[in-house]
Amino acid sequence: MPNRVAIVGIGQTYHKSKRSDVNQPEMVGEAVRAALADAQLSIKDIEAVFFSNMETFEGIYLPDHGMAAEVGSFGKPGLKVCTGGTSGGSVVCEGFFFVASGLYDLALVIGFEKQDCGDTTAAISAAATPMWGKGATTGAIGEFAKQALSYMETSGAKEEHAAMVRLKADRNACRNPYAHLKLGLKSIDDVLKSAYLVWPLRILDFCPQSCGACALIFASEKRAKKITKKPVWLVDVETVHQEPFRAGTFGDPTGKETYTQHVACERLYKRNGITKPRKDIDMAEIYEPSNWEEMNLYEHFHFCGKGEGWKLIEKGITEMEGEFPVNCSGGVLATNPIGATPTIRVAEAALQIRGDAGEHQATKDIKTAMTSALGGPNWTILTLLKRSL
Amino acid sequence: MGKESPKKKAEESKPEYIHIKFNMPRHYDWSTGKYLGHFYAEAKENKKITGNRCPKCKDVWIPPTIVCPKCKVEMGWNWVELPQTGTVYQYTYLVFPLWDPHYGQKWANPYPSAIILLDNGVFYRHSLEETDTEKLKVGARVQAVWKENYEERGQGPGDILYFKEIGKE
Amino acid sequence: MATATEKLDGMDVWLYHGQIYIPNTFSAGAVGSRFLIELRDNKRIMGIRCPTCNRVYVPARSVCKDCFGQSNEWVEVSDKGTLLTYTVTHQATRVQPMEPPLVYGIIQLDGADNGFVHMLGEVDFEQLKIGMRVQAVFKEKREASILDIKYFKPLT
Amino acid sequence: MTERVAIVAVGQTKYHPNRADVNEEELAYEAVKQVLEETGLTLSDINSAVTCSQDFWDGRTISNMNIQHVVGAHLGHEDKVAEDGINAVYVGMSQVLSGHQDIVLVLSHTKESQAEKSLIENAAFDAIMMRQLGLDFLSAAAMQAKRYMYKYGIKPEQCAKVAVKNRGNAKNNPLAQQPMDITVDDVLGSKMLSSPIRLLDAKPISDGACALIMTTEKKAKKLTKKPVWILGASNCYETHYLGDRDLADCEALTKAAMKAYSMAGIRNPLRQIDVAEISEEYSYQELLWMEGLGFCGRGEGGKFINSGVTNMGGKLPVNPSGGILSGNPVCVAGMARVAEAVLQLRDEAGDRQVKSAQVALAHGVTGICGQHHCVMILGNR
Repeated sequence: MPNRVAIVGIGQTYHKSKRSDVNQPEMVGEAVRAALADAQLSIKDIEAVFFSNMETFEGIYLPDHGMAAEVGSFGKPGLKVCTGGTSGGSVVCEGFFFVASGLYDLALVIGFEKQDCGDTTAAISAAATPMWGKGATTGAIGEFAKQALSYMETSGAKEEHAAMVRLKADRNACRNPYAHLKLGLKSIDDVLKSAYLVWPLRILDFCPQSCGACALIFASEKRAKKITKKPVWLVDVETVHQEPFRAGTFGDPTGKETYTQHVACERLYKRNGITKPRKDIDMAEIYEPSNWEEMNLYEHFHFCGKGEGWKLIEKGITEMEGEFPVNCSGGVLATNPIGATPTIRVAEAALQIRGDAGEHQATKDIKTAMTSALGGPNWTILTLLKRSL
Repeated sequence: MGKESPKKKAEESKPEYIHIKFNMPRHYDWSTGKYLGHFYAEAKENKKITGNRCPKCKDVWIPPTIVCPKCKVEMGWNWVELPQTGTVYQYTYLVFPLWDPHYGQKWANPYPSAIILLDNGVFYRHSLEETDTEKLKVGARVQAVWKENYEERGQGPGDILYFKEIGKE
Repeated sequence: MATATEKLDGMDVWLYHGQIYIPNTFSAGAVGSRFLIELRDNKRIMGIRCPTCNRVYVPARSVCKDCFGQSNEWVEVSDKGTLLTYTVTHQATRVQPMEPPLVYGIIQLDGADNGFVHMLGEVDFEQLKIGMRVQAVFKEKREASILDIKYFKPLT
Repeated sequence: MTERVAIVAVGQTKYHPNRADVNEEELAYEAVKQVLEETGLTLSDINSAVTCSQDFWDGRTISNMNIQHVVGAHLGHEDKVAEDGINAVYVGMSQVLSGHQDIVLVLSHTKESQAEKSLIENAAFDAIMMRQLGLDFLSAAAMQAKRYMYKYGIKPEQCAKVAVKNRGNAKNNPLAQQPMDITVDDVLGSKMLSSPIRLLDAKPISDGACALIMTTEKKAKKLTKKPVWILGASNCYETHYLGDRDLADCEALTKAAMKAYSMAGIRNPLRQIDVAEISEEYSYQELLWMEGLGFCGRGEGGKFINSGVTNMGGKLPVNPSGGILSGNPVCVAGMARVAEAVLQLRDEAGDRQVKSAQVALAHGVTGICGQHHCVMILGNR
């Protein structure tokens, strides 16, 4: 029997487009100290440290080595993963496996990205190999533009619906002390006024680039119960990678391909006896790089039927006060330190389950939550969290 | 710091902060390998677009690959010449120039990037000749335009300049 | 940079001579900035004392590696020190600030409990030895970087 | 550990100074194909793939996109570990032990020849306090060598003996890149790179890939007659700023080793371990790592090599394969140590076989002057 794994400490930095007051290791240290304070543990208690970061975004090779003192990994076991946008989810999986295996009882899991060091859009363009079509790339933005276009055509969603997604994200972000973009948007027109980035994607349709870090402390069942009265159980994880779609990266306009989101959530739901996701799960923190993608993901994860994602937002179902809250934190649209982004999803979902999200706590009682990570050519990592086993 | 981290304390007083810059391109000698190399050879020598076919699902992969990602079996050396005409399936274009790490400069490819459904049903990504964004349309019939100078070819997909609308001069 | 492809002899394989070029700007942070500003403005080398273990670390940093404690007790250390180790590098690389042969060293500055990583100059290679006394030479034109110290030279 | 983890197949490419003829996927598949053939598995049988390479060396962001199809990761699980490949094996071990995955394919691959080593290595140094000095792993290692030799009176001849021994052992390894018949004088007469490290004290630029398959005890018995068990493993970080470290020591290695030993029930490593494959990017490191691993006392690395214990036929042959000095690329190097240990324990190491080896140690290192160590103990019983 594998050990059960609980989240017993949660910490993050505030998120911003520039952090000149700290270097990269110091910034990550802030999140680690916050997580230790949350769990009322000392760094000496931590047995192993796992990192997630996309080193080419900052231009720092082996960045985990450079922060051994600042995050307290000096003299401890650990390692770093690097799997693109999903890195922050892969590191949650590593922490999960290492604790579930019994190799460690208390592990620190860290995602971080200090994007003011480099040019992330440029680094994402370097994901295309120049041997195969140089200059044809437009970074992730271009790919999400294509995805938006195809979603618009196939579902009947309008630009107004995308704007509603941003309004929800912004309202939630304004109540989250850690969120990056807090725009105070009032109306759909405020969103539709923003300029096109890559047609049909507007600036406000897309996520920002943030500096920030998120740290989680994972404990085995035995230890967790001694550390906290409110452990959040990390029940299951699922990683699904895929080869790029033939006719798109994040969307398949042909309707013939298999989405990793489908495969991942179907595997996760089946293993955990989830038959009606919107009822069996109380809320979700999903990785939505664009307004359009959020509606799309509602459908992929079977929160609604195909072509109905925009109806959920229109009816307010995924609002903080709604029947099925999604991204009470403000989500990726508000905050996006890439290597930490999926880790923050897990952190925010855990806060909701503990009831510790403060101003951005969902109205309904959250007992079960799902988080998603998105990266690479539409890769997915899901985690399932619960208040009780 | 710790619990106080949301209070942007350190930044309120605005002291002088130092930044250190590094501006050095990293050079690479990437190899096409045998499979993509065959594509390069056919493009340069014969102005042909080639992919390889999976022995199991019979799908054509382009860029060619050593293992069929879907069937997870070896592809073998089964080459297929692809048609050079097709239909614009999707397109997008850059409004703002972006930093291109391979060129090392900020630029916006003037040619819109497109997914083209070749006439045998295989998708191919390339750029379009048409730069007037008003005239771009899904469904346009296009054909490949090659670099005519043999010496300039040898760039793989770059041996095709762009796809232009059929019948347009 | 012009990119080029090159066909390998005797096989249909091409080499693509390319690059990844993304300029980077790294923030020194509050502590690192003050350290560099002291080099630039006052030619002073600053360390920080850990309140728990009482050790002085240079360059100044915000966290003690052993105690995980945070400190703000700034200490000026000497520009003179003792060589702990060194190497004479003969291999030229694009990242070196000077032409090789080039001497790197770790110097324990007087008043510090750890070593300071830098270069050595004005030195006869034969004369180099662990334990020798050296002193920092500052550049005339300083711009708040670790290279504001030109190198360390032997103390005679 | 209640459950045991088995390695059921290993594969390596021949290591080569420049595999311009293949791209990453083709190189990786050369190794993957070997382990599939050996076990009779297909890529569809793989539950989880753990890969290891670095975006910096591959020259591509999210570079696991290069190889995900050759590890069967389409609509499956894949993780890319950004340390030396032995840590990918460690991740695979955790996955199997967790009960969540049962057939794990581990792959590491790098083409060092395609990139600029010093530029990449320089990017690992603290950007504010060290990077501008133009340091790379060679110049930093040279300072470590100098300090180590000074503190303990290690002689250049003793370091050179490592280079002679390992390159000599490489003659028995058909996969080795740089087998050589050399003498201590040849090493000491070779070109000075960064004092005291000379050309023959350093590892060459190398391209290659390594793959293995690991699984549960139950499945292992169906896949092979000769499973090799992971008896213990751990890794450990050193601190970063070079001046903060006593470079003549390697505390992190000792910590990693102690944890691995205690898991494996090893109290006296020299007596209980039959063969060691360790990561010596420079000749002095084999002596220093021997101390860190507890095979000899602090400062006794020089005497230890003089005694002949680590030669083929000695009490503890170290790097029968020829080690990293004989040519292994970054990321692959430590994982190749695991693969070699497995071959030894399966009695399949050919001319480099250590007689009746039952317990083997594999060691991998990542970063500047051994900033991250991983130790793994393997056994065939």
